[in-house]
Amino acid sequence: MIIADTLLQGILMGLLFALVALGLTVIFGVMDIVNFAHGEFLMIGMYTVYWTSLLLGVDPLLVLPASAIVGVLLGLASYYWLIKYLLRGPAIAQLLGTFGLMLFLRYLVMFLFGIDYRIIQKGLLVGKSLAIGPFIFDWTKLAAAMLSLIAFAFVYYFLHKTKIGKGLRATAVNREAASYMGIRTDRMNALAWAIGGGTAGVAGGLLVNFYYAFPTVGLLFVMIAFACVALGGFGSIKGAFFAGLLVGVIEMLFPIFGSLIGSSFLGPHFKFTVVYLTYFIIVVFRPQGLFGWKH
Amino acid sequence: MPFLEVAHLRKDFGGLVANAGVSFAIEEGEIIGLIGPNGAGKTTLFNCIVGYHSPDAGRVIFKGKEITGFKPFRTNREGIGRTFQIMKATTGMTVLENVMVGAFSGVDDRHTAKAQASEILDFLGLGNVSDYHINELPIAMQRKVGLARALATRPQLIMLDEVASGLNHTETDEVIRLLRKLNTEKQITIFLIEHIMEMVMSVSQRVIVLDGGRKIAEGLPADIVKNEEVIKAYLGEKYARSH
Amino acid sequence: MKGKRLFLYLVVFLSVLMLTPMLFAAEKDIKIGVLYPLSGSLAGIGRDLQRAAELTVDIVNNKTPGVDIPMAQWGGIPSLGGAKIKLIFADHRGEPDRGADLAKRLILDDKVVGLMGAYNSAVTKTVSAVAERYGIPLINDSSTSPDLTNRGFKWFWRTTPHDDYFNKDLFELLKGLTEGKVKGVKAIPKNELKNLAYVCENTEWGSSVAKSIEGFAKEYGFATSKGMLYNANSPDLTSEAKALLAAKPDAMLFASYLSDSLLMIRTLKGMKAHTKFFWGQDAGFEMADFAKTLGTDIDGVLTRTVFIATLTKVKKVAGQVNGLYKQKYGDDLTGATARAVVGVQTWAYVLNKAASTDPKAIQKACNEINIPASDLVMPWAGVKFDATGQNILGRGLIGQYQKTKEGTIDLEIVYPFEFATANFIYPFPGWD
Amino acid sequence: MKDAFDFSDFSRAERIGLLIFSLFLIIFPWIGASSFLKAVMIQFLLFSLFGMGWNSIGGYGGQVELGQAQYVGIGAYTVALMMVWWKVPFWLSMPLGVLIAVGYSCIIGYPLFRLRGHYFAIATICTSLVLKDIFENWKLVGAAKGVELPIHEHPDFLYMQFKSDTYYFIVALFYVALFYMNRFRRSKLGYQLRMIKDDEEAAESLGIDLRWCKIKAYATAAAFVAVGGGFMAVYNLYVDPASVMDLDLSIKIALMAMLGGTASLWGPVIGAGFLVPLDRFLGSWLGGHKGFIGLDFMIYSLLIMAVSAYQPRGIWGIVQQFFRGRT
Repeated sequence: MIIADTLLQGILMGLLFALVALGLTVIFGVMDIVNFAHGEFLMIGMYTVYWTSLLLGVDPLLVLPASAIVGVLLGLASYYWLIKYLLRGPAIAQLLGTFGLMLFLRYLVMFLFGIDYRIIQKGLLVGKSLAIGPFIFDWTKLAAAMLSLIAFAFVYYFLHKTKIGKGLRATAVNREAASYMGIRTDRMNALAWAIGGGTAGVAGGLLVNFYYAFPTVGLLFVMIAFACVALGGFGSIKGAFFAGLLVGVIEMLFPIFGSLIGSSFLGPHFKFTVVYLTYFIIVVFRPQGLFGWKH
Repeated sequence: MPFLEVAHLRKDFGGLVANAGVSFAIEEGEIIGLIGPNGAGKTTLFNCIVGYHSPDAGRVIFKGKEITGFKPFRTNREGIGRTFQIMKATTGMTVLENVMVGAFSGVDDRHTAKAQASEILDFLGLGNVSDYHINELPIAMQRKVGLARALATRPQLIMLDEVASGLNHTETDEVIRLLRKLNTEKQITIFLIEHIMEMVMSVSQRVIVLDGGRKIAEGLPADIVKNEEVIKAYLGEKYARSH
Repeated sequence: MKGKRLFLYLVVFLSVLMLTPMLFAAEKDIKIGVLYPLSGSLAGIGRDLQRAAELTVDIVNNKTPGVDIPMAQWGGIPSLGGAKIKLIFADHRGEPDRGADLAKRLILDDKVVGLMGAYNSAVTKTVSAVAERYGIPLINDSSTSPDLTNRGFKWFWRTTPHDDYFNKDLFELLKGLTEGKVKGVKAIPKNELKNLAYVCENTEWGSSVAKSIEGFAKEYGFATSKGMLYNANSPDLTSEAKALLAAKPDAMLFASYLSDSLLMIRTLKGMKAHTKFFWGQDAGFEMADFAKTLGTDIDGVLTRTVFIATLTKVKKVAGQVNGLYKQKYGDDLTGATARAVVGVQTWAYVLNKAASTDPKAIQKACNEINIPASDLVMPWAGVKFDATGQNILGRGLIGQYQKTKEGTIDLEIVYPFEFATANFIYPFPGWD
Repeated sequence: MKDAFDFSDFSRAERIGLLIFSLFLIIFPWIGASSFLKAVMIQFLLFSLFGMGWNSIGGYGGQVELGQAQYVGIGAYTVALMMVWWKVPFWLSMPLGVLIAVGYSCIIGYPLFRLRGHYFAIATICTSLVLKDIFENWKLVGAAKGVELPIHEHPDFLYMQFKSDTYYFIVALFYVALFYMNRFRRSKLGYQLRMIKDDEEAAESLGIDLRWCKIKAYATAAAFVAVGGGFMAVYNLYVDPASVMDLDLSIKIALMAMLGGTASLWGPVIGAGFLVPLDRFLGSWLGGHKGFIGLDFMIYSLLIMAVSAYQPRGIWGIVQQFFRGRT
C-alpha cells in the first residue's frame, strides 16, 4: 500500500528530474559539453515565474512561457557570448567555462535579489492536493509531471519529425558529415542551447510552485540531473527520461523501505548516496549508460 | 609450424558478417599483402588479430602460442606491432617523444629509450625531423613516424594499415624501399593491408584476397592478378562505383 | 578578436581590483572582530546578525534616549574614557578553515581586542581554537552545540544557552501539558501524549539535537517511536514525511534549517498530516522568513527560541530595543538576532569591567561578569559564566505561532509558564 | 632520481623565474607580511600541492577527475583520528593516510577506468559524494560533528603543532611535490600517459596497458592530495566532512589546475597562485560589506570565464603567448 503510494510519488518527482536532465542531455548530445550552469538556468527559471506572477498577479502556471522564453534567451546568450569561444579549446576548457558561468549566474542572482527564500504564495493549484482513494497527490506536482511529459513529447517530436530537429540529430551523430550536408552546425549548437535553456527554464517555472527559489538552489537539482544524464547515457533523450524516473523512484522508495524494515541506518540521509551508488554500479557494467550511444 | 596462423576466424557485428571463417598462415620473414575491395573485412580481420576485436569464432596463433582475444597491448608484447592510417596528435608530443613511448615498452630508463628512438629515426631517415610535432609533418612523414613508433616496440611481425593511401608515386616507392629494407635488415615479417593493388603487388611475396568477409584467393602476386574471382571482385566494385 | 581583447582587459582590470584592498586605517577605537556567515547559503541569517550587532554597538557608542539599559547612556566605554567599540566584520561563508584564517587576520593584523561569533558551530570550533592559541577572548553569542563549552578552553565564553537547555525546556513543556501547568489547557492523560517522533537534519547540529532528544525522552518517560536524520539540502522530502506519518506519533519534533523546514511543512500539509504537538528546534522555525512564507499554515506550530517579539509586552527593555531594530530594518528581533544584541552587550560590559584592553584583564572580567536580568533584552536571569565558560543564567523560550483575528500570524510565548502571553493551542490544529 | 632536480629542458626565463620564486618563498616570512597574507600563502602552497597531484591524472593523463576531495578527506581523517584515538604522531599517521588513500584509489580506480570522458568525471563525483555521506553519518568517526584535534600548549614537532604557522613545512612539501612532478613528467609513466591522452588506440598498440597506467597516475594523485589532507588536519585542528570532503573542494582543486594550465609543471602552481589569493582577498574585502553579497564570486567567476574563453591552455598558455609575442 504505502509502497504503491510512494512509487507513484516517486514517478511524479522522477518526471521532474527527467525534465531537468532533458536540456542537459540535448546539449551534450549535440556538442559533447557538460553544462555545469544548467542548475542556474533552472534557478533563473524559478525566479522568472516567481517575479512575473507576483508583479502581474497572474497564476504561476500561466506565466510558464515567460520562464521558457527567458531560458531560451539565456541559453542563446551563453552560447554566443561564451560557449562559442570555448569550443576552440579542449574539453577541459569547456568544463572550466561552464563552471565559471554557473558561479557567475548564481551570484549575480544573489547580488540582485538577495538570499531570501521565495515561493509562490497563491495560485490555482498551489497548496491544493488531490485525493484518489488512499493516494494523496500534490496538485502542483501532478501538473509539473504532466507538463514534463508534454515537454518530452514535444522535444522528441521536434528532434525526430521536423527538418531542423533531424538536422540537429545529424549534427549530434556526425558533425563533419552534417556540415557537408549543408547543415549549419553553428546554428545547431545555438539551437541545442536554446532547447537546453528553455527546458531548464520550464522545469524551474514548474518547480517554483512547490519548491523555494534561492540563489544556490540549482546545485541541489543539477547534481541529480548529472546522475540522470550519465545514467541514461549522455545525449540520449530516452535515457534521460527513464533514468529520471529510476532516480525519482529510488530516492522516494529507499527511505520508506528503510523505515519499513525499521533500520535507522538505511535512513533518508542516505537516499542520494544510493542514487549515486546506483549510477556507479550500472555504469561500471554499462560504460555508456543505459541508452548511451557515444563515448 | 607457421609464424602466424589464423584459423576459421569469424566476426560479425549484430548479424552483419565481417569475417566468415577466414584461414591463412604466414611464414617468418615473409612480406604478405592483404587486399580486397571496400567492406571486404580487411580491417576487421586486422583488428581481430591485433586484439581490438575479439573474434566470435576461430583462433589466432602466433609463434605457436594462442593469442586469440588478447588485448592489443598484450599482442604487442607478444611481438606484433601495427600502424594506423591517421595519427591523432593533440598534446604536441614531438616525433622523438612519440617514438620514445614505443621504446618504453621494452625499457624503463628515459635515456636508453631516447637512444633507441633516435636510432630508429635515423634508420628510417627521420633523424632531421625528430624535434618537430607530428601535425607539422606531411602525411607521408607522419606514416613513417607511425612506423617508427611501432618499430620501437621491437616487433617480429608488423602489420601496416593502408600505409600508402594518400601518398603519391614517389612517396609510395619510398615506402616500398623502406619496407624491403626492414624486411631484409631487421628480419621483420610484414603484413600489410592495402586497398591499392599496384603497391601490394610490387612489394608482397604473397597476397591474400578478401571479399565479403571470405578469403577468395591466396598466392603469388602474378597469379592473383590473373585470378578470375579477384578481378570480378574488383571490377564489380569499380562497376558499382561508376554507377 | 575584439572579444578576445575585451577579455584580456577584463582580466587585467579585475586582477588589479583584487589587489587594492587590505588597507586598514588604525584608530583609537576598541576593535572587536565579528565572524559571521555573510555570504553563501547562510548569508540571510548572517545579514540579520550583523544588523543586530551594529544596532547594539550604536546604542553603546552613542547616548540613546528611550532605552532603559545603563549602557545606552554611556556613549562609549566609561572605564576606558568613553572609547568607542568598533566591530570589524569578517565573512567565513560557513567554512571552518576560512573562519580560522580570518580569525588570525583579525587577531594579528587588525589587532582586535577580542572576537565574537561565529554562528555555525563548526566554524566556532576552529575560530575558538585560534583564539585559544593566541590567548584572545572569544565571546560566542549564537552557537548552540553543547560540545563547545566542554573543551576546557580558557578564552571561550558563551552567552546563549545550548541545545541541551532547549531540549530540556521542550520536555518540561510536555511534562507541563500532562500535569495541566500550561496556560489554557487541562491536564492531558500521559498515554495520549506518549510516543514522540523526531526528524533532524543530519549535520552536526541536527544530529546532536537528535541525540539529546533521545536522552531526555528516556529521562522523562516518553517513547520515541521514530527517529530520522535527513539531508537538509534535499530537493524533496516526501519520503521523509511519509515515513514520519507512518509512525503515527503524538508529537512531531524537528531540527531543520530554513529551506527544509518550509519544504517539510508544505509537504506534511499536502498529506493532511495529523498530530497533537508540533515543535521545531529554532533555526528555520524561528526565522522571520518562516512565518512570512508560510503564513497561517503554521497556526499552532511551536518553536524553541530565546527571544520573541511579544516579550516586549512583559519586558520593557526588550520592547525598546526591538522598537529601534524594527524601525531601522522592518523586522522584529528574532532569537538569533537578539543573541547578537546580547553578545555585543556582554562585550561592552566586560570591557567596562576590565577597564583595560589587556587580554588577561578581559579574561578576568569575563569570569567575574554578572549582568543583571533587567539589563537584558532576553528573558534570562542574567549573564554569568561558569568555569566552562557557559552562561548559567540563560534560558530558552518556547513560542507558538497563533492565528490572529485579522488572519495574520503571531508568535506567542507558552513556556516558561510564568511568561506565557497566550493560551496554548492543543491539540495541534493540523491542516485541512 | 637525478631527473627530479634537472630543469635543463626549461627555457632560461622559466629557470630564472623558478629561482626568484624559490628565494621569495624562503624569505617570505621575514618581509613582514600580514598574518592574513601568510595564511593565504599557506593556502596557496597547499592548493598547488593538490593541483600538482590532480595534474598527474587530470593533466598528463587527460582524465577529468572531479573527486579529489575524497582523498583529502582520507588523509585528513587518518591523521586526525589516529591522533585522537591513539596519540599517533603526525609523522606516522600522515604516511599511513597516504597509503590508505593509494590503496583506496586503486580499488575504486579499477572499475572507474572502465569509464571514459564525462562518464568517468561524473562517476568520480559520485564516489566522493558517497564517501562523504558515509563519513557524515558514521558515528565512529564523529559523523557530521567531525573530529577536533587537541591543542598542545607547547610547540610540538611530533604532532606538528606550533604557535606560529607551520609555513616552512608546507613549503617543504611543496618542493617535494614539485621535484616529484618534474621527474614524473619525463618518467616512463609520464610519456605513456601523454600518449594515452593523445590517442588511446595507438597507445594500446604500443604495449601500454591503459587501465593500469591510469590507475598508477590516479594513485599518484591520491597520494599527493592525501598528504595535503594530513596537513590540513594539523593546520586547522579540525576535520569534518563538509570542509574536507565537499564537492566544492574537488572542483576547486581541478579548477585551479585547469585554469593554470594542465599537463605543465607550472600550471597548477600558477592556477593556485591566481585563484587562492583572489578568493581569499575578495572574500575578506567584499564579504563583510552589506549590499555586496555575491559580488566577490561574480568577479572570481568572470575571471575564470575570461581565461577559459580567451586561452584554452590556461593562464600558463597566456603567459607563453605573451612571451612568444615578444621574441
